[in-house]
Amino acid sequence: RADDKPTLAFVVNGASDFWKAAEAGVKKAQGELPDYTLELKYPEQSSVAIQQRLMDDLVTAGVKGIMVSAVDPKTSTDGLNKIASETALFTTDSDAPQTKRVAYIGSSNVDAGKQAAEIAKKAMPNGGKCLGFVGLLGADNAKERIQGMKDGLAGTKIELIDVRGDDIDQARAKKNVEDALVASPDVTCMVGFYSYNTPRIYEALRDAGKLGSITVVGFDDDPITLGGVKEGTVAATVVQQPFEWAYQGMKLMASYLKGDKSGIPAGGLIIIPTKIIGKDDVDAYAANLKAMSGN
Amino acid sequence: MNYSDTSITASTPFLSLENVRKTYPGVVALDGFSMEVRPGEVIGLVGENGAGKSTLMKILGGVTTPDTGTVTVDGIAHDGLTVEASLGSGIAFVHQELNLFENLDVAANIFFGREPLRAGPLKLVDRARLRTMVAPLLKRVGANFSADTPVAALSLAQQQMVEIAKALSIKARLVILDEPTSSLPLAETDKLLDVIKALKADGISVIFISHRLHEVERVADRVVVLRDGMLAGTLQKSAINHDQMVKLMIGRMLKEREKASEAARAPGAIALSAKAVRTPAYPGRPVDLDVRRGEILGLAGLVGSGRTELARVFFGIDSSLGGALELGGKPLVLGSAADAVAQGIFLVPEDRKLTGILLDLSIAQNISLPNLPAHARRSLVSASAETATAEKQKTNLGIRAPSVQTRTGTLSGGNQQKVVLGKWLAMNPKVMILDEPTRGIDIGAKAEIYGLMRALADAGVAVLMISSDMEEVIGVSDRIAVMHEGQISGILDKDQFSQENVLLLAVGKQPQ
Amino acid sequence: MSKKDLGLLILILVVGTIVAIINPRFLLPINLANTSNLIGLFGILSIGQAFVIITGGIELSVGSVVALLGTLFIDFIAVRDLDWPLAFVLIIALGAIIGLVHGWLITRLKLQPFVVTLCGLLIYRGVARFYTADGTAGFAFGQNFPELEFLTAGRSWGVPNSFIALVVIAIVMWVVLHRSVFGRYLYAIGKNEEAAKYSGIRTGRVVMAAYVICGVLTALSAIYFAMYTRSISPASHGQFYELYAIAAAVLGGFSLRGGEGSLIGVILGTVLLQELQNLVNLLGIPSSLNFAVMGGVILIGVLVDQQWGVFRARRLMVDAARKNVAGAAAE
Amino acid sequence: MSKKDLGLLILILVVGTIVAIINPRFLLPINLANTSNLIGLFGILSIGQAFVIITGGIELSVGSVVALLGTLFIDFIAVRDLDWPLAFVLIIALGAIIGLVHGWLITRLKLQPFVVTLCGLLIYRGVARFYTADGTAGFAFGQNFPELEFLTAGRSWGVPNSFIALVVIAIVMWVVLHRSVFGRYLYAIGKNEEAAKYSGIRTGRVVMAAYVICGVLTALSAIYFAMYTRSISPASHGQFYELYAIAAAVLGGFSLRGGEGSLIGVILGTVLLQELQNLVNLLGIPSSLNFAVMGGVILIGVLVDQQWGVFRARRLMVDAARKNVAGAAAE
Ligand SMILES: Nc1ncnc2c1ncn2[C@@H]1O[C@H](COP(=O)(O)OP(=O)(O)OP(=O)(O)O)[C@@H](O)[C@H]1O
Ligand SMILES: Nc1ncnc2c1ncn2[C@@H]1O[C@H](COP(=O)(O)OP(=O)(O)OP(=O)(O)O)[C@@H](O)[C@H]1O
Ligand SMILES: [Mg+2]
Ligand SMILES: [Mg+2]
Repeated sequence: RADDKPTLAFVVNGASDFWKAAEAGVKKAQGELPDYTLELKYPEQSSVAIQQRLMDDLVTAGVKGIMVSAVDPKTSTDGLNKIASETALFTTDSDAPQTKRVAYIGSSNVDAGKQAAEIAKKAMPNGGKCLGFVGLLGADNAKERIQGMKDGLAGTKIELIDVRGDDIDQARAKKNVEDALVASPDVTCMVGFYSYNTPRIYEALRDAGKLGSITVVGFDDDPITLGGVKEGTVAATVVQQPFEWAYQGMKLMASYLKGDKSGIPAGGLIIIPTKIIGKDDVDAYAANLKAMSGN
Repeated sequence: MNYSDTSITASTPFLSLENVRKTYPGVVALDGFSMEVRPGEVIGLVGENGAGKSTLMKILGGVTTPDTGTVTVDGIAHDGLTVEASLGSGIAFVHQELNLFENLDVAANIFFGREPLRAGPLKLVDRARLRTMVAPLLKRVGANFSADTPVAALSLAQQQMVEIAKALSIKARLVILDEPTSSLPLAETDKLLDVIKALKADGISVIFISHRLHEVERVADRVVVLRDGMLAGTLQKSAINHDQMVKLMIGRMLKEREKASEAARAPGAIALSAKAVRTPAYPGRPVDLDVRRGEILGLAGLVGSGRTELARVFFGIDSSLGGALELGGKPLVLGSAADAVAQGIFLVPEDRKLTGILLDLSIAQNISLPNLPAHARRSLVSASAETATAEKQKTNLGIRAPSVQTRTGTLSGGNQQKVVLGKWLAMNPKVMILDEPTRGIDIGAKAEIYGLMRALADAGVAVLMISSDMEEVIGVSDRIAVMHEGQISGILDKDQFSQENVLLLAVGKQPQ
Repeated sequence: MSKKDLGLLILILVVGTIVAIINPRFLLPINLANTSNLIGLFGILSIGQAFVIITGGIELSVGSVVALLGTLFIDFIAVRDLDWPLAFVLIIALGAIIGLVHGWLITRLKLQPFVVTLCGLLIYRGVARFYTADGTAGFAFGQNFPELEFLTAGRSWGVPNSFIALVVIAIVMWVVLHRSVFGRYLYAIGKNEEAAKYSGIRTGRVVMAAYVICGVLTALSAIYFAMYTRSISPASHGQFYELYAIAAAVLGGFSLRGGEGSLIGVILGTVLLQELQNLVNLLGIPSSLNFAVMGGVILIGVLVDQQWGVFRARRLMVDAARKNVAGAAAE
Repeated sequence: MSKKDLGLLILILVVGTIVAIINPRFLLPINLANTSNLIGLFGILSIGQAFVIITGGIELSVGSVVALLGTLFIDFIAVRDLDWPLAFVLIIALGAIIGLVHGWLITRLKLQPFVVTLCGLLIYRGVARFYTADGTAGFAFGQNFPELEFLTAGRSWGVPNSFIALVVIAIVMWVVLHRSVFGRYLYAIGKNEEAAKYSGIRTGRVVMAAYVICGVLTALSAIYFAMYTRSISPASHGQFYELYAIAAAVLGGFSLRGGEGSLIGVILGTVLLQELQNLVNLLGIPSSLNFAVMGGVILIGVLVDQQWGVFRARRLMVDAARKNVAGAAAE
């Protein structure tokens, strides 16, 4: 390679717009870390084998540090340890506490689920029936969000009756909402657990003329979701801060490699809290988002 | 068991069929048919197209089972044979349609299913032994190719030799040959007939199906004639002659064939002309040939002399590697068969099943296919126009089928050939090329086809007839061009016609 | 309508009746409209596939083409501010070009359809992902194209316009496939390309035309899909849609060996597949079983059809034999 | 080694050399070991596929089978505490049964291989997802199986044992395919099944055996994949692996029409595909282009092979022409 600067890689778990903000964070960190080459890597498929191979190859290519959003952290202990033995390994998005990773920086999906419950409770003081929609029912982040929400709703008159999966096929995601409207006419609230689920809910409700009459709880910050929040048709959305994960994470990794371990707390857990974005905060949030990606 | 032990009793039939009946939807292929085959006997089996010959043989080969009736082999009665049972009792079968594996070599094909094995559980092929086993067989059929040639590289006739070698390789007690000579030229045919005689001498029985009655006359001990799926009669050795066979086959005497040596016709203008055309098979050997309007030009030659290749160039399937074509004096450039058809140049190909017709389409659909726009209004096909055209051809050619909506795949070989002819006759040919037009066609239909060719010529069409049947070439042509290794070695006019002359040219010598 | 198509129709009605009995909401106009919208989208795709399958070919790249062209369409109108009719024409033209290239590789360079379109499957999705840098193509909030949205996602008299589009296309294509000279050529080539060539048909051109038709219809459905989801992540959009299309054709009686199948069949195949998807949601079957249900029904459908064919052929033979025996006895 | 295989080998070496020049770390033992591990995994899968393709069939369900059997294997040993050798035998037996069922449906009930295995693709993954309730099958922390791990993911003298397994299997399968009667029958059936039947071959059994071999090898590779990832989400595990396997076979000179191809070819095809994947990561090409690169190389490879064949045939002809003309002049 022409430049012999050490490389730090941010490996995501699959192609999604969600990671665009992280890309911006990596970019900002790069501006402040001229001694390093920073890159963000998408595996070509969301699968353990492919992500593992990508990381193996990065190690081969001489990458000094990897921050990874592991596809399946719980069961990839050995694979991740193999990487950790050869580079500085950080986790993000979902943690793998049993591995030899240096630190985790990200949010807590359980907490995010609980925040979604808060939104629902506030929007439906008299209770109601919620239906969830998600890409991969089996994925950890989905399970944790769903669990968090159920925990948060425990003891209230609000109930999450079912969650439908769509295998990340957006046409199916939308049809799932349409079918749900037919199959369960008594539903009063819908939750989009993945970033694209909320906009599909929004559109299906709009097509059915039910915008406003059904409470929509969102996750993440798809432009349609934010628009809905602003319009008042989406109650609120729970956003994570991948920009911060990437920005802070890359800087942390750089200083760690330079020998400065002061930024790492005892358990290695650095939680960047999720936020509820309601009608009042949405403009500021959107402006901030634009400013971040606009540079 | 010692298969060559025929001493038990020469008269005990090796095989007998009793009251065999086989029907297909709409057709009775065989009806109450009985016959016997004794060891060391050569039976000629003749009959018109669709008489049921192939069906009968398929029953013996275990490929189909009869509806009723019994097949008795070695005194054991079967309701129907399986392929294994048939092979196991020593019946070897050369199918009318070739059945070789073109991705395997000649040796593998000949011993396919009966490979010599090395010791061990893996069943590995003993390739050295295989080669030594194949060599004498190839010699016996007079093959001019080696045992490790891939079959894909062989001509149709050569493939037929492989089929025969295969039948010989089975330690057979009965060899069935279903039209083995249909694409074999003279010299090879002679070899085959010698092979049959040798088999007989070894005490092996042969059933020999052919539409070339003189061949049957030469080798058969007994002739069995089929008509409409029934036994029309049996001729013992002494009674076998051409006219008797014909009479039994079609139920009447054939009228004397139009004498070939009528007054020579005045040659017409040159229709199709090849000037130094080079075919892909023989790129180094330019061909010059003129076909005139109103004549039947016979094209003779030995196996693999390049006649089919030349026809393919004339029909635009292969492109010429040099030289030029002219049609009616004007340059002719053919990019595809469609161009040739548009110019009125038609080809009846030698391989019917693969290129001649679409077995899954009906007779009517096959006949209209090359001229579909004429059977359509505003690009929409008119079924009634199609049927009308097809009905006309069916009557003209005497195609035997329940109706013109019948699937062509269910027709007998000869009737399929008539459908191929029909599709071109329904249009207006300028040049008609026929590659082995009577291959597998019965004697009655043959005469009709000759008549059709003559009628075409009389109507001003230039007819080019490729044929390996010497009688046919001499009997039908107005002129004969002979090919030798890709080149025209000579052209004979009517007064020079003789078997010797054709043969001399075919091996590259000049006639005296 | 052939017997095969009729059987499929009966199957669709039986399944529908059962679902309606279990959950009467199946018959709500809104549900029928939603489902027929998707039938429209997938139907257009499947008809395109059917034209290729009839020639004995296959088009594995349609899912990726739906992703690539959908991405481009949204990008053209949402980001690059092209007039939507212009973008529409461009996308259709791109679809035609893709079909042309596939047809050219297959007929002129003699590559196998499976190989060519497998490479297409890999390449087009890659290009789409590269184009968006693995992001999402979508509309901004409030970005509206009223006429376009009416044509693609709107309804007329309660019927989704996409379904009406399918009906129109199906009628035109039915005539092309079953009544026109071109259609006959397609069947002939599917049965035996060599023999078709020897009959003077320009088989290369006809096959190429089939791929172009497939490309154009795929492009059209790509636009419909894009306007339905209104947002596309190229990494997953349209994944496996080639299998849906092939499955619809196979269910509808098409043989992958070519030369068999009817237009009504492929439409009915699409209807059945979408009915199954609808049923999974309406009956509350776990979503993970969605594909398994689909696979099971296709298998059973094909099996029954096949066994029925065998049975009928056998009966015909027996009948013929009986008749002939009777005839012989009478003589 | 045939000319075709030699060409592929040269291509592999040229690509390797170029990559090594750009990034010398390509030749690091650890990289070669990682890549040859994956070559082992995919190679076993591809050999299985090759046996089916040679008969003119296709096996589209291998990706789903890898998911289902992998899930079951991990479940058996990690959750149900079966002895791993027992689980191993069970999984291989299941693979054989799946192959047998496919072969039976194809040869006895005369369904098309594409249809049967497409349904398999849909069904097996669905079953796997249902089995884990759309969750993940994986080992608990600290759960270890030393011998099993050594055999599947370990190394001997620096060479991954999976690669060694591939070499052993390849040698055995080479003998079976190219030297045994069974192999010869496979080729014959692929070219002309009817004729093989007329020659007294029980074609049904032979074809069925091919599917069983494919099933067994797929099961074996499913175990290897499971032990490589040590965690399986059935929704995505092994997705598209059938395409990898088919692509390897096609690159290796197999024709999907059957009857063509060599064992060395399919192995080289696998090597090339894995080399490409490695290259994309090592040269820092965006991963979104990974599939596009793969598709592009397959297309170019097949094209060059095809055009090379045409060119050679033409040159042979011209040579012949020249020789003949010279001969004629000399006469
Ligand atoms: N598979 C089939 N389905 C329907 N009808 C068939 C089938 N095979 C043969 N036939 C019919 O059975 C009859 C006998 O055919 P067969 O092939 O035995 O005739 P053949 O004597 O061999 O004729 P040729 O001399 O033309 O080869 C014909 O009428 C033919 O159409
Ligand atoms: N597919 C092929 N590949 C290689 N060589 C071939 C092929 N087909 C034919 N040939 C060769 O081309 C030459 C000409 O064959 P062609 O079939 O044109 O001869 P023909 O005179 O028509 O003989 P036939 O009596 O077989 O019809 C022969 O030497 C033959 O071996
Ligand atoms: Mg016959
Ligand atoms: Mg010939």
